[in-house]
This record gives sequence, C-alpha cells and structure tokens, in this order.
Amino acid sequence: MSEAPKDNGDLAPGEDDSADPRALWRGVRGYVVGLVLAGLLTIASFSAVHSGLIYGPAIPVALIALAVAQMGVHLVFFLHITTGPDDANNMLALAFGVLIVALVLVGSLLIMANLNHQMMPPDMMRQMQR
Amino acid sequence: MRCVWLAAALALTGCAGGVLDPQGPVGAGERQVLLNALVIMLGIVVPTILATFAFAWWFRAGNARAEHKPDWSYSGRLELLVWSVPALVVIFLGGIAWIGSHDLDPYKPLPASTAPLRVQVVALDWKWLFIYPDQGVASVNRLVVPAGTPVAFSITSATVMNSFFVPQLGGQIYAMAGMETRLHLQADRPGRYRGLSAHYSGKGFPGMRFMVDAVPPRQFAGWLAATRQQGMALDRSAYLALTRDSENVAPYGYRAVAPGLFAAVVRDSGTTTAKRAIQGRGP
Amino acid sequence: MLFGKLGWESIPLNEPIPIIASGVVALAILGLLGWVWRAGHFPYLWREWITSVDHKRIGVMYCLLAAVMLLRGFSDAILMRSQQAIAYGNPGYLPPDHYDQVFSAHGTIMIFFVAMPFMIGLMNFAVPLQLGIRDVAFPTLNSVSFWLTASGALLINISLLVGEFAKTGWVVYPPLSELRFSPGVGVDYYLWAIQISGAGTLLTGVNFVTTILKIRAAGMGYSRMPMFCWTALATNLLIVAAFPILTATLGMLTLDRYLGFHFFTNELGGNAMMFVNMFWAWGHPEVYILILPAFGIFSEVASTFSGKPLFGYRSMIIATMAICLLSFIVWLHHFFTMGAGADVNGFFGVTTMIIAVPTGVKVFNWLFTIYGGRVRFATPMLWAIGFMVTFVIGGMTGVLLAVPPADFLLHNSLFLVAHFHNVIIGGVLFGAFAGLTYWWPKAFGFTLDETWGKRAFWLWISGFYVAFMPLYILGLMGMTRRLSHYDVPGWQPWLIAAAVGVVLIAGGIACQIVMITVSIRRRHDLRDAGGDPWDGRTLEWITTSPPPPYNFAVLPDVTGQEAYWGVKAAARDDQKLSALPDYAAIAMPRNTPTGVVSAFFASLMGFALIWHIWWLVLLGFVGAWATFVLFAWRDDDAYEVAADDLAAHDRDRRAGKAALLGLDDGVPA
Amino acid sequence: MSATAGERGGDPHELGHDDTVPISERGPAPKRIVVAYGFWIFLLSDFILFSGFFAAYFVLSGATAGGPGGRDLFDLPLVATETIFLLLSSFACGMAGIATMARNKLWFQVAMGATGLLGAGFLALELSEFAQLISAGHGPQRSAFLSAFFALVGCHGLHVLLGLVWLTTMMAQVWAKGFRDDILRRITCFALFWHALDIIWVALFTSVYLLGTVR
Ligand code: HEO
Ligand code: HEM
Ligand SMILES: [Cu+2]
Repeated sequence: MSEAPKDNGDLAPGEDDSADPRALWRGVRGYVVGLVLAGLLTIASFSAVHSGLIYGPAIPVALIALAVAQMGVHLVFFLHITTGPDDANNMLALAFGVLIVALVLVGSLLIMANLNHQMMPPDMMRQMQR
Repeated sequence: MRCVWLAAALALTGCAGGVLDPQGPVGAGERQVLLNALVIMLGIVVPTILATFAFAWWFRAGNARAEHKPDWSYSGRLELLVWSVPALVVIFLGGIAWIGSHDLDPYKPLPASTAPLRVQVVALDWKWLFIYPDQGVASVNRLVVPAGTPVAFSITSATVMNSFFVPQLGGQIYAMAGMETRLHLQADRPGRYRGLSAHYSGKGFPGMRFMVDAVPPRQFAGWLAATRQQGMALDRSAYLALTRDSENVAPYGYRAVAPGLFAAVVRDSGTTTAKRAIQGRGP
Repeated sequence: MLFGKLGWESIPLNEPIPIIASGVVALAILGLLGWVWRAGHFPYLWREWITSVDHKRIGVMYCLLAAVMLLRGFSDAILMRSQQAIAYGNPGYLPPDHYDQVFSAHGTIMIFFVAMPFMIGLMNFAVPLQLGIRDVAFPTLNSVSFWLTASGALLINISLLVGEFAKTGWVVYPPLSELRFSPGVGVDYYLWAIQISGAGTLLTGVNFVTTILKIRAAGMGYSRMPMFCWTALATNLLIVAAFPILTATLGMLTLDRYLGFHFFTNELGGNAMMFVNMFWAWGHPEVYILILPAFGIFSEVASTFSGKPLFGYRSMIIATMAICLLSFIVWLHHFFTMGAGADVNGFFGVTTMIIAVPTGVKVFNWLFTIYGGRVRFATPMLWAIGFMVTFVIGGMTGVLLAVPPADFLLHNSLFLVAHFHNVIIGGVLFGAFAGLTYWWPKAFGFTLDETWGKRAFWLWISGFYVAFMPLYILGLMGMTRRLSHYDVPGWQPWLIAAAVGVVLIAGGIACQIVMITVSIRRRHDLRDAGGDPWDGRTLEWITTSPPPPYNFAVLPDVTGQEAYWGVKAAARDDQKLSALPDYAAIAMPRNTPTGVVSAFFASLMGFALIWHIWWLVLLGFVGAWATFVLFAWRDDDAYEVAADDLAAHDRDRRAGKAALLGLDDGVPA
Repeated sequence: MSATAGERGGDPHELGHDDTVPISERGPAPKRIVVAYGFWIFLLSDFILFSGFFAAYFVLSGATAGGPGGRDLFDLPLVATETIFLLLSSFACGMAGIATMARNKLWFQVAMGATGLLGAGFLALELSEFAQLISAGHGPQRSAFLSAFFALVGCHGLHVLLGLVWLTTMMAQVWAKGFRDDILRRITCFALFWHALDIIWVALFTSVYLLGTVR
C-alpha cells in the first residue's frame, strides 16, 4: 500500500525505529538488562531443584513461577511486546493465544486424567502414579 | 422434522427394534431424555421455521400491504428477547443434560435386589468375546443374559477401537485396547436383541454383530450347564487362535475360561496377538 | 530403492472402478490442458491466473477448486448411496476394502477440499473489497496458501490411481491408523495431503487476521465493518488457533508411522485416547471455521435482499465472537461414549448447548432483518431462506446429540451423519452457493441466470431432505455409520429413499452447471454495467464489476456503517455524485510464480514422503526453500499504476453509477 | 462518486496523523507494522502447536512402559549449558537488531554470525544428548514417554535448525542487498522468531527437565 501513511504510531512487537546513538544505547541497555534478568532467573530455576533451600513439595510451584517470570522478561526485553501506543492489539493477540494454549493444555490434561482414572486397570494406575 | 415424528411413531410401534423401542431401564431412561429434549427444542424450532416462511412471504417485494421499515435495525426489547429465549431453553436443556449424565452414567450400577451378572467383553478382529468370569464360561458373538437381572460389563479391546452397543438395551461405550470401560445394562423382558460395534474398526466391521439373548433365569442356568458340557476351553492358546482375523463368525461357546484372561488381555493391550507383522521399525 | 515403496503393483490394475474413474479424470484433465496449450491460452493463464497475487483471482481459483472437488466428493457419495441401497443381505458391488476408502475420501475431500476452499475463496474475494482496500496484507503468501491447498487436493486424487487411500474414516483414529493395522500408504496420503493443505490454511488465517485487524479503509472502524468481515475475522482467528493443534496431532501420528514412536499405539504406553482428544480439540473449532463465514454471507444476503440494514448488528458481533470462544470448550462432545465421568460429560454437554444461544440470536436477527423489508427472491435469497429453515433442524439435532444420555444412543449412528450433513449442506454449502451467486457478477461482470439458479435451488433442497431425513430415522433404528452392507430388512426402504435424494441432488448440480454455461453464453444480456446489481450496501458494490486489480482508484473514506449505502443515499439526496477526488499513482504487487512453484515442490515432497523416496524429499525441500530465497531476492516486486489510468477507470465507474442512480452528471465534460 | 477520498473530511492520508481519530479508523497501517503483526500472529499459532506437543508430553510422561523415566535420564548440567547458549544467542540476535538500527553491515554480520554459532552450539548439544540416549537404548521407540520427549524437544530443535537456515539467508541478503526496506522487515521477523524460541525453551526446560527431575 504505497500511499499508506508513513507512520501512525502503532508499533508491533520487536519494532523500534529510531537510529540516533542514544536510542542505540538504550536498545543495548534493554538487551543487557534482559539478559541479566533472564540469566538470574535461569540460575534460580536450576538451583531450585537441588539447593534444598525450597520446601520440597513446593519446588514445582516455584519452578513454574520462575518460568512464567522468565517468559515475561523475554517478552518485554527481547520481543518488546509492550512498547508503542497500540500495543493493545499485540497484547490482545497474545492474550488470545495464551487463552487457547491454556484451554488446550488444561482441557486435555483434565480430560485425559479423567479418562485414565475411569478406565486404567488398577495395576496400571499404580505404575502411572509412580 | 415431521419425518422424525414419523420415525418415532414407527419405532414406537415396535417394528424397528431401534433405540426408540427399549427393552430395559437404561434404554428407556435414555429414550425419555432424548424425546424430552427433542420436544422442548421443537417448541422453539418449529415456530422459528414457521416465522421464517411467514416473514419471507408476507414481506415479499410485491406485497404493498406489508409494513415497510427500511431503516429498522435495532430494538432493545427484541434484543433482550432473542438472547433470553434461547438462554432459557438452554438452561432447561442443560439441566436435563447434567442430571441425565449422572443418572444414566454408564459406570453407575443399576439398582436391583439381585446381584448383577458380571460379563467381560473383548472386542476382537472382527468378533466379540464374552467372558462370564463368575460362571467360568465364554462365548463368541452371542451374549446370553438372564432377563430382569442387571448385567455389569467390563469392556476392552484386543485390537483397534470398537464400541459395544445393544441399541434396545441402552447406550454404548467404547472398547479400547489397554483400557477397561464399564457399562451397566439390563433386559427387562426375554427376547432376542441385536448387538453390534458402533465404531468402525476396519474391513470386517459390518460383520461385527452379535446376538443378545435375554432369557428367563432358569433358562440361563440351563444355557450355562449346556455350555459347560461342550466345546473347547478358552486357554491362552485358544485365545491366541481366536485373535486371528476372521469375519462373520457364527456364535459358539467355550466350556471353560482360564482365570485372569480378561485382565491379561487388558494388560497386554493386545500386543501378544499375532496380528499382521509390524512393518516398519517396531520396538 | 530409487522409488521407495513405489512400484507397478501400486497401481490397482485389477480394480476396475478406481482405474476407470481416475482414467476418465486424468484424460479429462490432460484433454483440457492439451486444449489450453493448443489454443495458446497457456501464457495468459500463467500470467494472469496461476501466478496471480490478486486476492480476487485467488478467491475465484479457490472456488473453482472447491467446485471441482465437490464433483469428486459427490461421486463418492453416489457410490456409497447406491451401494447401501442394494447391499441388504449381500455384499453389494463395492467390497469393504474399496467402500472404506470411499467414505474416508468423501469425508476428507468434502471437509478439507470443498467446504474449506469455498469459504476461504469467498473470504478472499470479498473481504478486501468490503474493507475498502487493495489487497490482503500478504498477497504473495496468499498465492502460496492457495497452491498449497491445491497441492493437498492433488495428492488425495493421486491416491485414486497410485496406491490407495486411508480406510479409517476421515477422523483417522489410531490404533486403526497405525502401521500395525493400516500398513499401506493410504493413511500416509491422508497425512501429507492434510499437512500440506493445512499449512496453506494456517497461512491464510495469519494473512486474514492481519488484514482485517491492520488494514482497513480510513474510517472503517470495528463497529463499521460489514458482518461478513466480522465472521471472517472470527473464522481466521479460529484457523490460527486450531490448525496448529491438528498439525501437531497428525505430526505425532506421522512419527508413529514413520519412525516407530509410540504416541497412540497399543504397545509400550501409547494412548489412542490422546489422539481422539486432540483431534477434536481441532475438529470442533473446525466446524465453526466452516459455518461462520456462511453466517456472514447470509447476513449480507438477508440484509441486501430485504432492503434493510442487518438487524441487531452489535448483537451479531457479540454472538459471532461468543461462538468463536465457546467453540474451544466443547470438544469432548465428540467422545461422550469414550467413558469419561458424569461430571465431565455433563460439563461438556452443557457448554455445547450454550452455543445454541448465540446461534439462536443470529437466526432471530436474520428473521427481524427480513421483518419490515421488501424481500426480493433472487437466487441468493432463496439459498438464505432455505438455509434458515434447514439449519435450525440440523442445529436442533446437534443439541440433541449434546445431551450425553441421548448421544449414548445416537453416537456414530446415521442420526449423527444426518446431523452434520444437515448443518454442512444446509449451512456451509448453501452459504457457498448463496455467496457464489451473490458475488458472481462482481467477479465476472455479469449475473448468473436466475431460472437455472432457482431450479438448482429447488432440486438441491428437496434432494437434501429426501437424502438425509431418512438417515435420522435409520439412526433411530440403530443403524451405524460406515457400513458397507447390512442384514436388517427394515433399513433398505429408507436407504433407497436416500438414494433417490442423491439423484435429485445430482439434478441440482446439473442445473448449476447448466446455469453457468447458459450465463456465460448470455453474458452480454446479463451484463452488470453499474457494478451494483443487487442494490448493495457494502463497499464491494461501489467499484466496477469486475473490479480493477487495485479495486479502488482512490481508497474509500468511510463515514458510517454500510459505507456504500450511505454514499448512495447522499447521491440520491443531492441528485449528483460526489466531487471528483485527486488521483495519485499507486504501487501494486507484481504477480509471481512463488506460490505455484513452491507448491509444486511441496507436492513432490509429499508424494516422496508417502512412498519413502528419500532423495526426492530432499529435492522437494531444497526446491521449496530455493523458491522462497529467489522470491526474497527480487528487487522489484511492484508496478505502478499511473494517476491518469486511475482517473480514466474512475470516469467509467462514475458513469456507470450515474446511470444506475438515474443521475446525469457522472462524467465531467 | 463517492465514498472515495476527496470529499467529506478531506484526504484520508491526513486522517492518519490526526490524533483525534481512533487508531482503528486511521486507515491501513504501515507495511512494517503489518508485517511484524502478521508474524506475531504466526508465532502465536506456533505456540499453540507446541502446546499440543506439551499436552502429549504431560499426558504420556508417566507411560514409561517399564523403561526409564525422566529422572533416570536427564542431565541437568547439559541442559543448563544449552540454556546458556540459547540465551547468549538471543542476546547476540538483539545486538544484530541494534546494528540494523545503526545500519551497520559489519556489526550486523558479526552479531548474526555469533547468533548462528551459539544456536548451532545449542543444537549440537541437543543432538549429542539425543545420540547418547538412543545409543543407550532409550530412543523414542522405547516408550510413549520417550516418544513424547523426543518429539517435544526435537520439535524445538527443528525450529532452531530452520532458524539457522533462515539466519544464513538473512546474512546473505544483507550482504548482497543491504538494508532494503523489505529486508529490514524480514530481519524484524527473524528476531521475533529467534526470541520466541527462547520462550518455548524456558517452558521446556522447566516443565520437562526440571519438573521431570523433581517429581
Ligand atoms: C458446519 C458444521 C457443523 C455445525 C455448524 C455444527 C453445529 C453443532 N453441532 Fe455438530 N456441527 C457441525 C458439524 C459436525 N457436527 C458433528 C458432530 C456433533 C456432535 C457429536 C455427536 C457424536 O459424535 O455422537 C455433537 C454433540 C454436535 C453438536 C452440535 C451443536 C450443538 C451444534 C450447534 O452449533 C448448533 C446450533 C444451532 C441451533 C441450535 C439452531 C438454531 C438455534 C435456534 C433456533 C435457537 C433456539 C434453539 C435452542 C435453544 C435449542 N455435533 C460432526 C461429526 C463428525 C464425525 O464424527 O465425523 C460434524 C462434521
Ligand atoms: C452432496 C451430497 C452429499 C451426500 C449425498 C453425502 C453422502 C454421504 C454418505 C452416504 C456418507 C457415509 C455415511 C456413512 O458412514 O454411512 C457420508 C459421510 C460423510 N460426509 Fe457426506 N455427503 C454429501 C455431502 C457432504 C459434504 C458437503 C460434506 C462436508 C463438507 C460431507 C462430509 C461428510 C463426512 C465428514 C462424512 C463422514 C466420513 C466418515 O465416516 O469418515 N458430505 N456422506
Ligand atoms: Cu463438535
């Protein structure tokens, strides 16, 4: 669409369009911060497994929380999902995607758990629950 | 839709032997639910169809007498109506569905004073094996049950997916390898009913039918005694022979059954059956 | 080894039916190609159609593909109906081996290569026009999508001659579809045809979501988009959300079959229920992918031919989006009988029924759209009314199946078969036919013959009732689906009736063919000079019929709902057309063979995968990749349309509109 | 006639700059936004694809058929190394983006080269893990659990591989054609793709490797 307006200000994920040196530095700084945060979260996750610092049964919960945090970090600092005046559209799309992922995952897991529960012969159940 | 009524009438008169002609409590309950839901919905669908014809005809371009509202496109009151009428119907239907699912849950044992007869069902290519664990006999493609006694089925498959279905006794449930599904049915009256697989299972599928003979209890004991007198015993090797593909198998019985056979079938997921050799890179 | 599993024995020379059928088809295609070549049309076809990136032409090609595949799928239906009509107490003329391929191919073709391409084709044609823009967001990608779909269709049809098709039903449930029970190539044909066309469909989804959300004419806010654009948005969101699930699921089955994995096998912990679960997590949204665009078409048609705005526009949007979301929480209703607990069955039964509410809202709003109108019974409107009457019956039986205890009786019976043909033929197919007759003049510049169109309608609808109402009865009589023969005498009369229905439908299809031929012959009498044959309300009617490649000389500036209607009203009030705009040169994307060439390689790759010809797989992959790289390398991918040309075209357009509205100042001296 | 620009409210192009008009009514968005948005939608669909493999993995993770389970097989230090490679690769990819902003070809190639090498390193580690498992008899044909594991991790690996093919193509394009508009748009998409693979990896190492070891 050649006659489309040059810029109406809505930025998509990953978009950033200024080229002056200060903007470049800001960009680099963003990535550095992202890398550091992501690195810390990764270290936290891996060490949570064997560190013994976390109450055993709660480790899975901690791991999930850390993973969600790290995905957030990646979205914000690497994919720049939140920059720009019309990020609403991107966020809406993301929300839709997350909703579907959640429905498919949670739905499938619940359904399959129920089915397995209903019809696994007892000895197999034991084997599954190991 | 008129046709559906026609069918209902037809089937109710008993000539069809279909799901509208139930011979046991489960089938009767399910038919009741089906017809109730149908009638409730017809109450809204028939007027809708009539209105479609009426509106289209009355507001035809040539009809000068019809009211003309070329810009009319919103009415709050009608909006409320179009959302709430179906919603109310659905609330009602949803109630039926929810309660019906629980009440007619295939896993739920039937209320009865007598202990249920246990039958273990194995879907094979392409026939049905019925094992009577407590009686120690088995039969192929023929299910004999005492009328008036609940039957508790445990169902599995030694091969692909099938669905165990006796239309006149009540709803079906899948038969799957490695899984054990359950179903409770009861025949109120003696009679011969058609049983079948309702889930396509390959080449021999059309022949995957069986007879259900509901007989008076005394006759059932007679059948058991007779079966115990004749034929083979269903041991491992007889079972392996049975798992070989065959179609349109005439019914016959086994005088004895190796204990634990059904559990073994479920556990092996049909892997021991010498089906077609696995091509490609197997385990 | 050079040709993998492929050999002369792969061609079923001993089976007359597929050989004759595919021979006839192959000869027809070769004859057609030969004629095209001899007559020198090939360069034109190549330049203007095959390599086209114009959304209108791609839309037309999608519809053509769908129409041809409808003939194929319908031939299968004739085979099945005639077989069942005679196969009481005898094996009939089709052995199970063949019959089982027929219903599997019929279902697969009808869903993926008839219903889908019809709907996607119509969206392609109409959505950009209705949004007031020049093309979709990614025109070249659009061409890739189309050709990938065509490539899938090609693969399925090759299976007729080379090898065999799946004998598993269109849902390919394992373990039946696993190597152990289906060692032949049939399932592999299914897998690769669907994966390739599925990739095309997914890209279409991405393309249209982006188009509708990001490029609309100025002023075309969300509350001004035509209903068809809204349903197209919902449809494409569903495509983007659902198709990856299918891709993943079929991918797992592929791994099982090709590399000995154990996702769904009977052995070593595989779990076939997981396939069923995931298949329907795609499959249920899929049926709304099919019906939602049809709903959009009926909205446009009902309002246009009643001469009124769509009633309850906002409600309709809410209903559409509600269906879109709800469709993701009901999928278990396809396997109530698998043995889930009562809570689970009850929950999914209830959520399924809830969909009846927004659907009901739609039906009632169409009714009120008609109310107070001046209904013109042109062919599209007949299809719409036929739809409203027929679909509510199918919807009702769907809700009946959503009551678990009722489904225990009716699952996998012909009642179910009747339900989905009732909604698919009465909804999707009627929608496609309505859309085709409605937009045909826009696409080709002349309307379709009404007499033959109406004959087709009456034959189709009566044929439908005769062919499918008996199936409800048969279902209640306990007849299951997918039976090649049976031994219950009571069934036969109804199956014969159903066969008669198919004869009527065949008559309907014949009338449609005659309709198109007659209309092409009479195209000068049927000419649509003003570009607005139905007194339309949306922007596609503002441009000429057919529209120029760039659709609009100057992009429209939308100031309200029913953009074109407002403009017409203003012109009638002022007794003159609006002032001449300024014309500025525009750039349009050039045609490119990227789509057809990459799809060619994809077909090669698919065929090679089916037959385990590994070197050809590699060749196909590298070829497709190289095609993309070459495409990306082009320096000049657009051509310019000069302002003068735009002005000249617009002058003609304005003259047409002036004539249409009885004004005389369309053309400045 | 009509709903064409030039009447009523004037030039639609001007409308695009008028802040009083809501974004949804400002007309077609610029190409680069359209492209990035489209690619974003595609990525979301890719996430859904992965969710299918994740679902299968969770359902089948207990189905070891008497074979080894996750705890017996997973080598966390290796996974940690893989993660480091991928994170650094993502950072390098970000730097390539900065180089693009500065229109600096040299830095772009250097950064992309680093991205690719780190990605290839990740892939090599993953393949060595696979090779080890398979040679120990714990291949995907051993059990449903291992099938699901190989498919899920392998699907991510396949994405990385395709990313590498794409990456080299982009390097070649910039080298041959420079920072042309369409190439810039493709670089944006590539970067989105590469970063998105990280997100999947985070989900993957957490739910497969870490949770698999804990349970
Ligand atoms: C375009 C395709 C399409 C559409 C639109 C639908 C629409 C619906 N379907 Fe159907 N279906 C479709 C295609 C299929 N369905 C199937 C199977 C299927 C099954 C599984 C049955 C089984 O396997 O045993 C159920 C429970 C339903 C339910 C429904 C419901 C509730 C709707 C609703 O969306 C209908 C809503 C419409 C209504 C209700 C009418 C209008 C409403 C009014 C007038 C308001 C008032 C009415 C009420 C409140 C009731 N479907 C299968 C089988 C696949 C296979 O196994 O091979 C296919 C292909
Ligand atoms: C044009 C008229 C049509 C006729 C006469 C027809 C007829 C049939 C018949 C006889 C069957 C087999 C029923 C059985 O299992 O016993 C069938 C199955 C099926 N049809 Fe149609 N059909 C038609 C159109 C369509 C259309 C338009 C679609 C979808 C867009 C469709 C989708 C299907 C599907 C999905 C199946 C199930 C296949 C399976 O069992 O795997 N049909 N049809
Ligand atoms: Cu459904």
